[in-house]
Amino acid sequence: MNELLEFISNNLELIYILILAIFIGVELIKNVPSVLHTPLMSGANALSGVVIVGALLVMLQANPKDYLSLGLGFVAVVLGIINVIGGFAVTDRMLQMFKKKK
Amino acid sequence: MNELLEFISNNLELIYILILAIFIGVELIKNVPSVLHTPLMSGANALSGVVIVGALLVMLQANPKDYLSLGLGFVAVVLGIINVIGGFAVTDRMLQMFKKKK
Amino acid sequence: MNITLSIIYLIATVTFVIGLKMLGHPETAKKGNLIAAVGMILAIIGTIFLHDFEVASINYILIGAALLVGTVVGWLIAIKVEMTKMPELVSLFNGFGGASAMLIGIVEYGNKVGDAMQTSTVIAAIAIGSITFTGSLIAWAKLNGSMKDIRLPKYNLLNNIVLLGLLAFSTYIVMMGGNHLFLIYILLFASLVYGILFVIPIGGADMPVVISLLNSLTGIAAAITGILYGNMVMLVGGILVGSAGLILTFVMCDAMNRSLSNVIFGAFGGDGSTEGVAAVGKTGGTVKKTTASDAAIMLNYASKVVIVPGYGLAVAQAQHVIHELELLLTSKGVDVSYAIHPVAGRMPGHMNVLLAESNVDYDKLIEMDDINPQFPNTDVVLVVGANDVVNPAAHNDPSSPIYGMPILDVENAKHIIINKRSMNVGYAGIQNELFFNQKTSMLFGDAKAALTDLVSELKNM
Amino acid sequence: MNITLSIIYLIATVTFVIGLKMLGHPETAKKGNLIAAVGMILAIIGTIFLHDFEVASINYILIGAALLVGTVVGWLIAIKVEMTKMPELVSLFNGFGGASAMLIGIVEYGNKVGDAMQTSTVIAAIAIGSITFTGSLIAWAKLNGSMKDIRLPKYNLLNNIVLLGLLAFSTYIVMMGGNHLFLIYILLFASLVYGILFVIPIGGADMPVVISLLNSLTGIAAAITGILYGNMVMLVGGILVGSAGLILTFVMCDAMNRSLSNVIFGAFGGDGSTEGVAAVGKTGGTVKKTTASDAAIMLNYASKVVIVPGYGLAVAQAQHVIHELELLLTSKGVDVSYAIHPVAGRMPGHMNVLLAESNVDYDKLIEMDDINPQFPNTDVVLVVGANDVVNPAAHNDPSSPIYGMPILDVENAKHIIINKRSMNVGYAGIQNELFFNQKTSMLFGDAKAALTDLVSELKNM
Amino acid sequence: MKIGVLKETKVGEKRVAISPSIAKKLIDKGFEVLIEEDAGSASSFKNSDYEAIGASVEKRGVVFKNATILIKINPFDEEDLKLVDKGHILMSQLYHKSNPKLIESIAATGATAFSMDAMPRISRAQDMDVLSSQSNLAGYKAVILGAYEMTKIFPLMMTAAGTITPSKVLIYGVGVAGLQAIATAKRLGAVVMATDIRMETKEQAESLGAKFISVDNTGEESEGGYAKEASEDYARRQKEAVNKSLFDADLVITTAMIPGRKSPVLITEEQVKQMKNGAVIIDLAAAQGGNCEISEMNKTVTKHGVKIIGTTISPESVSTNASDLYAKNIYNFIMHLTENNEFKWELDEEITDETLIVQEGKIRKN
Amino acid sequence: MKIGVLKETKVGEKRVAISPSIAKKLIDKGFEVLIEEDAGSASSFKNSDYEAIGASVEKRGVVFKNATILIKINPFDEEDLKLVDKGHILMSQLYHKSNPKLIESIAATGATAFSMDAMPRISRAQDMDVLSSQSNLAGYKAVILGAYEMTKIFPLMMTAAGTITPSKVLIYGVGVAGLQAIATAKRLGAVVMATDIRMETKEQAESLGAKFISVDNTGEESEGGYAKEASEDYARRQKEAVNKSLFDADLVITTAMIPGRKSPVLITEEQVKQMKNGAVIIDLAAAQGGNCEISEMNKTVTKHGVKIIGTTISPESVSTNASDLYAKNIYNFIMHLTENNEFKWELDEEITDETLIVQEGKIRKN
Ligand SMILES: NC(=O)c1ccc[n+]([C@@H]2O[C@H](COP(=O)([O-])OP(=O)(O)OC[C@H]3O[C@@H](n4cnc5c(N)ncnc54)[C@H](OP(=O)(O)O)[C@@H]3O)[C@@H](O)[C@H]2O)c1
Ligand SMILES: NC(=O)c1ccc[n+]([C@@H]2O[C@H](COP(=O)([O-])OP(=O)(O)OC[C@H]3O[C@@H](n4cnc5c(N)ncnc54)[C@H](OP(=O)(O)O)[C@@H]3O)[C@@H](O)[C@H]2O)c1
Ligand SMILES: NC(=O)c1ccc[n+]([C@@H]2O[C@H](COP(=O)([O-])OP(=O)(O)OC[C@H]3O[C@@H](n4cnc5c(N)ncnc54)[C@H](O)[C@@H]3O)[C@@H](O)[C@H]2O)c1
Ligand SMILES: NC(=O)c1ccc[n+]([C@@H]2O[C@H](COP(=O)([O-])OP(=O)(O)OC[C@H]3O[C@@H](n4cnc5c(N)ncnc54)[C@H](O)[C@@H]3O)[C@@H](O)[C@H]2O)c1
Repeated sequence: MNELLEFISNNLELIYILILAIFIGVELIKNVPSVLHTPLMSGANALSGVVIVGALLVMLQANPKDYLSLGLGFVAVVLGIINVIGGFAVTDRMLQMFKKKK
Repeated sequence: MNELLEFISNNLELIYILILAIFIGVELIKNVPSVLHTPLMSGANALSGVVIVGALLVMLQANPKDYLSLGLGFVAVVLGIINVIGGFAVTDRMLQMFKKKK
Repeated sequence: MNITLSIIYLIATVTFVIGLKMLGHPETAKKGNLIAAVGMILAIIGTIFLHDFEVASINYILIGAALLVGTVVGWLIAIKVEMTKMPELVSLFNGFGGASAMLIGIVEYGNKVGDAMQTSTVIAAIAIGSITFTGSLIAWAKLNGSMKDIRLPKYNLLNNIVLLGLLAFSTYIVMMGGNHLFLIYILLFASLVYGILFVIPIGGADMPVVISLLNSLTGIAAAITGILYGNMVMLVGGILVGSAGLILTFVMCDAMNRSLSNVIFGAFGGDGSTEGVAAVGKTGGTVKKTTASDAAIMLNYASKVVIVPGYGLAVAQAQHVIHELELLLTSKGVDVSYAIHPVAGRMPGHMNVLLAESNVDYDKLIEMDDINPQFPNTDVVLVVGANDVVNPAAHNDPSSPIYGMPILDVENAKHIIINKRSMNVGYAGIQNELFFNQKTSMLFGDAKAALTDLVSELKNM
Repeated sequence: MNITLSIIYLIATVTFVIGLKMLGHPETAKKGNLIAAVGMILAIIGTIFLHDFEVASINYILIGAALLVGTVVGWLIAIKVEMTKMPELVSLFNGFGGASAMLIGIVEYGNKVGDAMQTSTVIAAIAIGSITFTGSLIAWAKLNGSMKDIRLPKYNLLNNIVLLGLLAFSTYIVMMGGNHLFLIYILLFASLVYGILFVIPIGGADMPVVISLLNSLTGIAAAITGILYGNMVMLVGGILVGSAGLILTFVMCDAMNRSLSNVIFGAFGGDGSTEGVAAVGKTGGTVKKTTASDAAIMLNYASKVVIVPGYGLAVAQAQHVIHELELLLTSKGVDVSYAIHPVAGRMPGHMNVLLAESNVDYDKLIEMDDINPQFPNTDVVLVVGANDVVNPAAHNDPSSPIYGMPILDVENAKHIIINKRSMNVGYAGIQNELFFNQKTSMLFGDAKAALTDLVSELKNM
Repeated sequence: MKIGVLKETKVGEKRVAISPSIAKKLIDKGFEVLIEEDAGSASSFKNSDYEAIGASVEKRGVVFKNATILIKINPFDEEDLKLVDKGHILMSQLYHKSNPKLIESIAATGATAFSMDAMPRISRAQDMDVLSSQSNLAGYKAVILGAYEMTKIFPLMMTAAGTITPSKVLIYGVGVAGLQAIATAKRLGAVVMATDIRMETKEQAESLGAKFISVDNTGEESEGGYAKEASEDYARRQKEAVNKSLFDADLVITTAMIPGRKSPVLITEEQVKQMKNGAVIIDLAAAQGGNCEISEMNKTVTKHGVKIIGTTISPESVSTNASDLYAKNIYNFIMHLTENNEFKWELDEEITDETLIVQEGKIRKN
Repeated sequence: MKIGVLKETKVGEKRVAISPSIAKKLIDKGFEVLIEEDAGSASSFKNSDYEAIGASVEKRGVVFKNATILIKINPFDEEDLKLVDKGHILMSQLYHKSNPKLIESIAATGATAFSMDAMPRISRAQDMDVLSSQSNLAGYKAVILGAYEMTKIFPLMMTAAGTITPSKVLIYGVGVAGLQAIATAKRLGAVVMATDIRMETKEQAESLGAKFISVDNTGEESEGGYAKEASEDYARRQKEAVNKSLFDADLVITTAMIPGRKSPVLITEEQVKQMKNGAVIIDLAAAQGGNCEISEMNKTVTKHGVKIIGTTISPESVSTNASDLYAKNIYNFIMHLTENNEFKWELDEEITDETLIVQEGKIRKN
């Protein structure tokens, strides 16, 4: 408990950011027309690929001899970038159908 | 310029908070029906009375001999609390008209 | 800082966000206001008791006194004021908030000198606080009626010069560094003056927009003082108000079909102001426009609504939509009926044919003689494409060609919403004083389109 | 951290918020996606080049290789996949994101041991990452059709026990402190298993909801790794996805008129599942349900739509709404007509009376013999409350009482949407194979309500 | 004051000038009401209905003798005038412009006479305007009559035994009767077209679902809500514009009138020849010469395969409602002219001025 | 094969069994069509219309002599049968259940006869079902007739001269005719009420905007889409439920029939006495005895202030459409019975079986 309190008081701003981000996420999505649910899900999925930044940090920081870290990092980067690139591309394709008719 | 950059990098989280709060403010208000404009303005006005916290801090931290600070602080607190209490009360009265039918 | 206080501030911030959000919906607005108020009181109490520096008891006593005085005064004013005087009151309160920020800035200037960043923060607090202070007071006086609009040529230019001067001067103070209390007083004075200059030329009808803008500024001032103290609740709360207030300002301009710059600068020089000028009735009244969403709220919260259809309903072929509207309102517990004037439309029974087509229940159609006594306890009358049949000239104006014709006395209802496309006249070719009535709001547009909008607004409520 | 990188992250975060926001409106969605993508790429490039630690060139080469491989693979899959397979692809990608978080957690566990807070962060990343990984794979397989729903008794209980065990075990690891790689592998394994257990029993039709939920979890995993590195873009981006995904999940449940717990737990125990079970046709086909929004999209993006009204339209008194729908589609450039079967309804000319009441243009009503040749180039047929008149048994089944009756050959159209309240039979009392047709989607509900929903969905597009 | 209600004597007329409900209102206002025996029976009002509300049912002679105000729908005729004397105030439709002889006869009796059809077309006179109230019903009934006479049905019907195409109805003259005819035909599912010399009727016709056939009418004007006589040039242009619809029509209803003049001929025999076999024309203007060359008043002529019905009897045929409305108009008119049961009219007031044709034997208008 | 179309001889009948457009379709299929002179003239089909599409217009004797198939609408009568011989195939409505004598006469000629009114009520026979196609028009025209005969108008109308309340229309029997009557009356703005012994008609009536008066019908049943005779108990319950509406009605249309039997009496004279003065009853079941005690076939009886019209003439009065639909039914029937212009019927097929009453002089059904 104490540790938690300490963590909070050390990371107060982080917590504000957290809470505010949650509010924004909620506000942004709340009134979305249901036709957009799937593309939105897909877009959000691509965004969650931001985890790639972590994977990159793993690889950047890894000792070149630490094959395990490098290997796992490699896989993490591959998977992460697939998530990002594939995610945005698929979303884009889904949204083709919202092209206006002439 | 440098000072600004430094300030930013020192207060990065603050800036995130700032930006996120701006987004939230915008999102919250964007689609408000226009009958609510006045009460909303009034409510927001009450909220801006949060400046009272600063006024209280002035008074709390003031040297009891520092009559100027105490005096100005006193006025600031009075004005601030009028803003807060009056603001919320007036808003509440305005909102009377949205009472649900039985 | 005290961890409990941090958490209290956090909670207060959350209540602000939630409260503001709830204020945006008619059903939750009241509760939202309350929630934000609770958060605010928490923050105030927390600030007083949960700090970690020593405080002399005299300070406490003074704080107590200040709070007591302010609370009583604020409460009394808020409770006593007439409903119609509320907007100006908001402006007054807002000015007080600004003044508070200004005072804090003045006090803190001494403590923060040296650090350029902190100095600029203090200066911003003082400048913005002062501008909102005097600006709000002027707005209050204008709404009050105790001050008239003043329009001078080249005002625009003058004003901008003052503003630029203010900015330059502030930068200068920051650059200089060191303690220059005298300069600060000059800045203070200039800001107070600018606040006055800024609001004076703006038209009375535009005041709500200005108040909202000033309100947003107060929020920013609060946020700035928040930065000064590294105080999160002030920062986030202030920014929230700042951004929400700014957006609200734009939204309000939008609802009035004007741009913000038009509101602020349009007033100058006397040229750009025509578009906002409403038609003026014989008795000197002006026309009040309304929007679908406002009209929808009025209807939604009414107990009894009477619809008055006229020839325009037939022209627009809006019979199906009006029936939909009727059903929707009925399903929301509103008592809805149609008032059928004997000569509405262009042939005997025109409205009957029309409404029968959309299957409106015959029982809902009430004859003129039966409905007229019901208007005094009707909350809202919705007039759709009718004109002559609700023209009070038939009662009041012996020179009018319709003088002596019985009409639907919609004037007796509490609110009147009139939908037509323009201020054009009807069959009899005469203007209608009803449109200029205090109780009347005009919902301009083709009946079918306007009613469709109304229906979708209502569905969202 | 490098100040430029900080600012890049800040910008990326802003693009995420803006992108997500724009994704919420049909007109801006495409652009929003692009904006977010640009931000993401900025963040990636920034991360690689703007750090402040030394990196061996081998690492750079590996990073380049990994990015290249992943980009090519991701791009190709995304471009090649059939339109109908997209949702499962999203699930697959999501699984990859989860796996990435999991791997990062595993690598970092070693570095972060000791600090309880950090350990718990790592553990959370591993657990959540793994669950989303396997969960998404299962969802993918199910949508793929390569895995059937499995329903076991007491599954619910079992599942919850595993979850609780997982939580307890995680707490235990954190409490213990120190480096226990072995325990981490157990945790990893258990999480992977739980991901499988979690998704396996959920019905195929509910998969989109589950994917959205898993997506939200991936976001949270990303945020947690963000905390680990004190990396703002990961933190805010992840949280955004987490909260947006969660809300989206609820919204989707709402649109299906179900609660989340009903989706997740409803499937267990084999009792609450009847509602989801579709009727099975003679030929063994199953009924495909659709929602108003999906139907609306189909209609909106069709070039030619034929409406087939039947007795149900009259029962529901939905003539006005169907006319509104027709006008709306026409205004969107769709070519709409009505196919009138000679015995639709319960009296000769029943549909004519009905549609004349709502002022449908006579020219839009096409006789059976004239419309039948048009079905092959009709994109969507919307059957409203008709049954016998579109029953192919009239052609195919000599034992049927309607054998030999001419029908509307809607089967020849590209898509068929059928609105009725249930799987009940029509006048002739016989089941209709059309409902089980591959091309058919059933839009269940009272015609008036269903069409009203359709209209409002269409209006939002 | 005593009000006498006479039984209509015109052939085919079924209406009565005062219905029981209005008689009651008059009595409530303090008037005495005398009804000629059986005056209401063709409008389904029995003598007993009148007695029940306090009116007295009397023989013809008694009514003339006792009543001051005498009320009819159709013009007073020579038979009536024999019993009229100086003290009487007559109210009925007189068509004074086309009936100068009748007006002179009335003047000769020394009585006072109001003509209901001279009511000015102003907003506040609308509730006394019998032309409006009766034309309205005429428009409705003309369509019913047409539907009855036709060998086709109105609506589109797609049935197992084939599709019946909707009937095409063409309306000439979009006045009160024309508008109601449009509405009624449209309700029954016909495809309705309409034309009028006054361009402002386009919007009105369309507001009831008709297609309007516009004829460029530069040079033609209307006055006081009524149409003026059209030029020959206009007539030609009109034929060109309308012919296509006319030759395709299943039912044609003509209502074009110009007050106090012969109605314009809008359909010549030449045009009738080209119309569809089995078509029906209902000429509501027949009494004033007719809009169709062939039509004869109160006759059904079949020529060139077209049935042409000349009639004004339409309002009579819905006599119950028609009587009710006429009675209400009269009631409002009496209320307008009286104060506390006594006449108190101002000759410079428009309504009184326009309708008062003969004042105590003096002819005021012709 | 030669098809002969006879002119109807029944009084008041205006229809013709084959219209020009259908004659053309038959000719296109390879049949020859002979039309008796002037057969179509009352339905606005001229002889020249038939000739134009390739049919030959002949004198009566020639038609009988040359044609194999003879088509009529009304039953063949003694006059016709004199000219019929062994080789003829007759098609018309025969009402064989109520006409055993006629059937015997036909059998005596040795001819073959199909009865159109014996068509089974199954989905695939709908396009040959003349009862449906004609009842449908009857329902429409009954309302038009009612509107024509009434002294009131149908719709609610709020006018300067007062408000006209909507007419109340009550429909007995919600079969094909009843439904169309509901739809038509509703279109015209009446307040419509309806009742039927078959409970499934409630939803149908309501789908057209009528209020349904439910009578608890436990114990009553229907078969093959038709109603069975009702019990006395039901009749009593029905009266109780409906009386209030009946006594308030301005127009009553009765369509209740039970195939092959006398129609049930639904409105007694006692009830008529309590009806509104001026009300109208249209009894479409009059031919089978009538649903109203007072009604007489093809007569208008006015009794107790109520006008009671006994008629089946309604479809005839829209003869153009009625002929078209009848013709289409016959066409579909002939198509059903023939293959490459030759008869090829299977006696175990339901439609053929049910409609083939006399086969080469042998009576199959009665
Ligand atoms: N009932 C009868 O028998 C009869 C016969 C002849 C004359 N009149 C006369 O007609 C008048 C009837 O009165 P009323 O109040 O029904 O009509 P009105 O006085 O003619 O007014 C109709 C109003 O509807 C508006 N309008 C027209 N089209 C519209 C549309 N598409 N959407 C929205 N509004 C539309 C017009 O204003 P905007 O142009 O600004 O939209 C107009 O001012 C009376 O003066 C009566 O005496 C009646
Ligand atoms: N036209 C004529 O003259 C006539 C006369 C007599 C009989 N018929 C017969 O009637 C049939 C007509 O075919 P049809 O396709 O029009 O009708 P149908 O085959 O009777 O089917 C109507 C369908 O509408 C659905 N429905 C009922 N109420 C509804 C509501 N409120 N909202 C949505 N759907 C509703 C019903 O399914 P749910 O219950 O699942 O909603 C039903 O399956 C034919 O068999 C024809 O032979 C026609
Ligand atoms: N405001 C009022 O008090 C009031 C009351 C009643 C009627 N009105 C108005 O008065 C007008 C006349 O009504 P009415 O029905 O008694 O008119 P009407 O009976 O005199 O004529 C019927 C119609 O025929 C048209 N017509 C005349 N000559 C024509 C020609 N050559 N070709 C085509 N059309 C021709 C007229 O324009 C008119 O619309 C209407 O517009 C009506 O709305 C006003
Ligand atoms: N599917 C098909 O092929 C087809 C074709 C035509 C008609 N039909 C159906 O057959 C049914 C009968 O049609 P119809 O119009 O020829 O019937 P009908 O003319 O024999 O009778 C008319 C109506 O009177 C009702 N009736 C009988 N006795 C009554 C009583 N005592 N009180 C009240 N009502 C009574 C009947 O129920 C029927 O609805 C209808 O439901 C119709 O839809 C089906």
